[in-house]
Amino acid sequence: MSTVLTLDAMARRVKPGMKLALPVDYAGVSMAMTRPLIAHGAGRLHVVCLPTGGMQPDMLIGAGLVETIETSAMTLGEAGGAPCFARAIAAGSIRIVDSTCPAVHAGFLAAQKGVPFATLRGLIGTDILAHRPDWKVIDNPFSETPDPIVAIPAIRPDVAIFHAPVADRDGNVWIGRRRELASLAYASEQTLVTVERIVDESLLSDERTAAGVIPALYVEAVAVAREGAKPLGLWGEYGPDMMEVARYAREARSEAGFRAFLDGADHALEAAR
Amino acid sequence: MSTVLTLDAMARRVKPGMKLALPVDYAGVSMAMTRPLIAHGAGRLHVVCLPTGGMQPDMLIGAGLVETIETSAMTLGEAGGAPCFARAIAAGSIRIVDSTCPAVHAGFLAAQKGVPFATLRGLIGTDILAHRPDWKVIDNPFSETPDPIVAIPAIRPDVAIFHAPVADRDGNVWIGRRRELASLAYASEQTLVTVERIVDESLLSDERTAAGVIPALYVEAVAVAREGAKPLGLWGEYGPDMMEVARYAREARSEAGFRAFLDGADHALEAAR
Amino acid sequence: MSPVLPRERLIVAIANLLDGVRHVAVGASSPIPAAGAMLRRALAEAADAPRVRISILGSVAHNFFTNGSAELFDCAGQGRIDAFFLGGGQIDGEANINLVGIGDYPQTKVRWPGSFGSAYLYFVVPRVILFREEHSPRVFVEKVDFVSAPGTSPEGVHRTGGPHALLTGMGQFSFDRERRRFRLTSVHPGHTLESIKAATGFAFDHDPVAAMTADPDARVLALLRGRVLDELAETYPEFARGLSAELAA
Amino acid sequence: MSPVLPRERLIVAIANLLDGVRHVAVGASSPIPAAGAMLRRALAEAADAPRVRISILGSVAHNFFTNGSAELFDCAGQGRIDAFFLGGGQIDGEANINLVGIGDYPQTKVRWPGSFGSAYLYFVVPRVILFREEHSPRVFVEKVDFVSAPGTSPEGVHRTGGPHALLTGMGQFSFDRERRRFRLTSVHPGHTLESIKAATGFAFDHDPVAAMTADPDARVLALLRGRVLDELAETYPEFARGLSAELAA
Repeated sequence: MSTVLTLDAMARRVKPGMKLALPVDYAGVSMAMTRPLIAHGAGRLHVVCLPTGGMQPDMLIGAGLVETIETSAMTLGEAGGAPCFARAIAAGSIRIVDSTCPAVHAGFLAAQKGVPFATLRGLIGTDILAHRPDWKVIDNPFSETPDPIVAIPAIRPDVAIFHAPVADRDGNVWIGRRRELASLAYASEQTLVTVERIVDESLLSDERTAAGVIPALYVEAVAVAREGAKPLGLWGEYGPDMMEVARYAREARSEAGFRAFLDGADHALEAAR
Repeated sequence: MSTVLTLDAMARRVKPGMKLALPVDYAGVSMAMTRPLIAHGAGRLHVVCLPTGGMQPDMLIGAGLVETIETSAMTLGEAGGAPCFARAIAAGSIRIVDSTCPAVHAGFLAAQKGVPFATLRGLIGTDILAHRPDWKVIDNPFSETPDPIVAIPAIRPDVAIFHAPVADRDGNVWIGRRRELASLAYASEQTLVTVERIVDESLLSDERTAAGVIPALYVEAVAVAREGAKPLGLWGEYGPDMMEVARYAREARSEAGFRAFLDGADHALEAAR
Repeated sequence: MSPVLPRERLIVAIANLLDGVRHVAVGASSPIPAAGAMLRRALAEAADAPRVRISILGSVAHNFFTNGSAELFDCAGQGRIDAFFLGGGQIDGEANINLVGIGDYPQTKVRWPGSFGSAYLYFVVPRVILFREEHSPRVFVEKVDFVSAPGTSPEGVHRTGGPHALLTGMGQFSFDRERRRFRLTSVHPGHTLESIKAATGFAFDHDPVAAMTADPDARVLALLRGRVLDELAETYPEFARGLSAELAA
Repeated sequence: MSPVLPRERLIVAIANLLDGVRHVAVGASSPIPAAGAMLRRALAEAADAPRVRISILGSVAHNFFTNGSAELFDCAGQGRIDAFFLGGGQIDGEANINLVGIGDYPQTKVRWPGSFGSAYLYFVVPRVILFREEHSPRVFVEKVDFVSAPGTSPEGVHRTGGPHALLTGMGQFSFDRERRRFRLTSVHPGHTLESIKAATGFAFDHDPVAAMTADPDARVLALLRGRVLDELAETYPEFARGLSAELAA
């Protein structure tokens, strides 16, 4: 049985210095948690994006909460580059740990499987590998000739946060075919999920929905947040509001603009209450 | 677009000496393919069970088609031990490659990921490991102290065969939460699937069903076989006929009894036509 | 109230061994361990303790997994399973278990199904309860013919789990991982230290006078015969019917 | 029929480069590669050749994956993806690509999004088509500032994939993996060997007189402007509208 929390209470589960895992923009980002996380203010975060990051980690960077960002890309998609991220890189105020998508997946998979590392082809000869002292090149023990292969250590986040369409009263969460959300949950110590709605009937009682469910076993807490992924989209529910993302991309280009955008978000929030 | 075949045509895809992957009894065994496989007679098979084997591999052993059986167990569940398997072990007429469930999963996962091996905790000090020269104990490169861990090479079957409730005209197959069937398909060169029925609407068009679908990309051919898992069960469709499994367990205890059971199966088949 | 049945005693013993677990997994066709887990869950609820989660392999009502048969092992590797049950065709004095067969491998005289997940779960589940009702010298041997899973591991081998206790139809043992020996902790009514020694192929530690297995108190027995028996009937109808009939007799 | 548009030429060039593939994956926001793949599929159907499967990342209609964003990479690792497209903020003469930034890493002067899956896919997809419309010395450099993915690998490094061709707004190149050099294979109308040389920061091989990119034949153009444009409109409505408007102009 997972706990049902308010967004603010959920944000308080995040402590300074934690490793925080977030999903890619199209998979179900809990944008509703962004503002509460910033208000709560737990900093020095190590944010790891599965496998790329967008608006939410960019805003956390803009708010100064992120010490390290581990990702295979930071982008606002068609709206362009991630402005706070770019500013932080230029200023040298953030540690960037560049990866490649399947390496992030491999790290989460190793955690899921309870093994210290997973291996991945590719990577050899890249500057990504050159800047990853935490990765090791080992020799494939099954090859008769030397065969170097990269070993990626398990990624075990303290907390994962994402948004999904629906949960039930037991805390089971329906993620459909967005299996990366299951990876987040399997690998993370705590998984916090916002949902559009909570239903009374168990999502495991019908084999059709059960196929797309993360069991409550992996879900620490659930909070309801209608349209909780907006302005990003939620598959099967609503598309992204690209105008709003573009407005963010534009306004957040400067520190002051970012602050003004945040204040605007505050006002919008107030207005909605 | 996968091809729709008859059971006999599907059986002919299996060639002597192939590595054939089969699922555990409760996950969706294509029992309908057992008789056609025996009639086709491709032998010297290396059968690998994900992760344990039951009635179908036992019958293939009884029919003399299996050279090697790689599995973490052979059992008829409540009906007892697998009789043809036990007889073949006692006679030394089969090569048994004993494994443990998560090691079989690890081998399939390595193939899915396109890596030469996956690692697994446990196993050290077991006689399973002692009899697996194809496994290697390597040192965890991320540990500061010696930390042995077993490396399991990828399992890449030539062909996988299983039974599922439904396929669509494109060859997408619904497996629900029986994700081991997806592992079979990802890892195998060819995947042959029997189904209860073929539907007209794409299983990918509704996100609810899509969550439990193996895409046609991995499915070589589909054949319709009503009640194709019987006497084993098919989740959400019908339970196992334990009386019939028990009858098999009893009759197949001798070579002659097994042959008589097969003949009976022939007659039942004739009668049904 | 009718007297305590031997199988009820085993169920209560298991519930006691599971005190404090958050998530216990039970293999297929294991009604007594499942009943013990259900009783533990009922006791936890009655005491307002944290909820006990039970995963019964092969059950529909108790299947919380959605990622195929690999998920149990993943879950154990993540440290999300606190207790599991293992049996064995042979179990020896160092808690090694054999699920493969008797005689020279691979052409064993007797062949059992195989090791299933034991060669992994025994290493990573903190509280593995060895459970075998039959207590005889053919089961409890000096040395197993084949090690499906070892009772202990040398230093340096990753091992977060292992044997917590051995429960049989005759008594209950604890296991000392350092000394690699079982210790008899209680003898079930109807048995004696001597009869247990005679039925056990390995040496074990024990007090000069072995304690008797205590009777469960009335509250526990009532829970078991009420709610737990009802819950059990959903997953193991035949076993539940048998137990009810025995109680009525 | 209206004259061939530059972007149509690129689409046709891509369709030609995809001849014989069974499964091509296309990144998000890549309308020209997607159109090329769709044209290849239409051509294969017209020729009764084996079906061409197209996976467009981020598309709903062209998403055949059901295992999350890892599935593309798994699929590539299984050898089930024959062709993929990569671009690059910088591409150098040895086909190294840079998707990370300009200047000293990590505090680069210019920072691009990052390497995405390139550091893997470039190694395992047999036919990687480098596609970058902008053909300028700031893109095509002597040596990239950061290697997101290398054009070639030393012997002994597992590599089943790599650069198959480089297509730009000015021309098309093949790549010789042994010699680690591009060779100009054709110049698009409106450009010359000299203008390409001036716009390219690295040396490349070429014939004394460079061939011009041939015009697509009428049948191909009709397929592109008919069926392919319709299909494209589902996934890239804006791009399709733009192309239609240009054709109508």
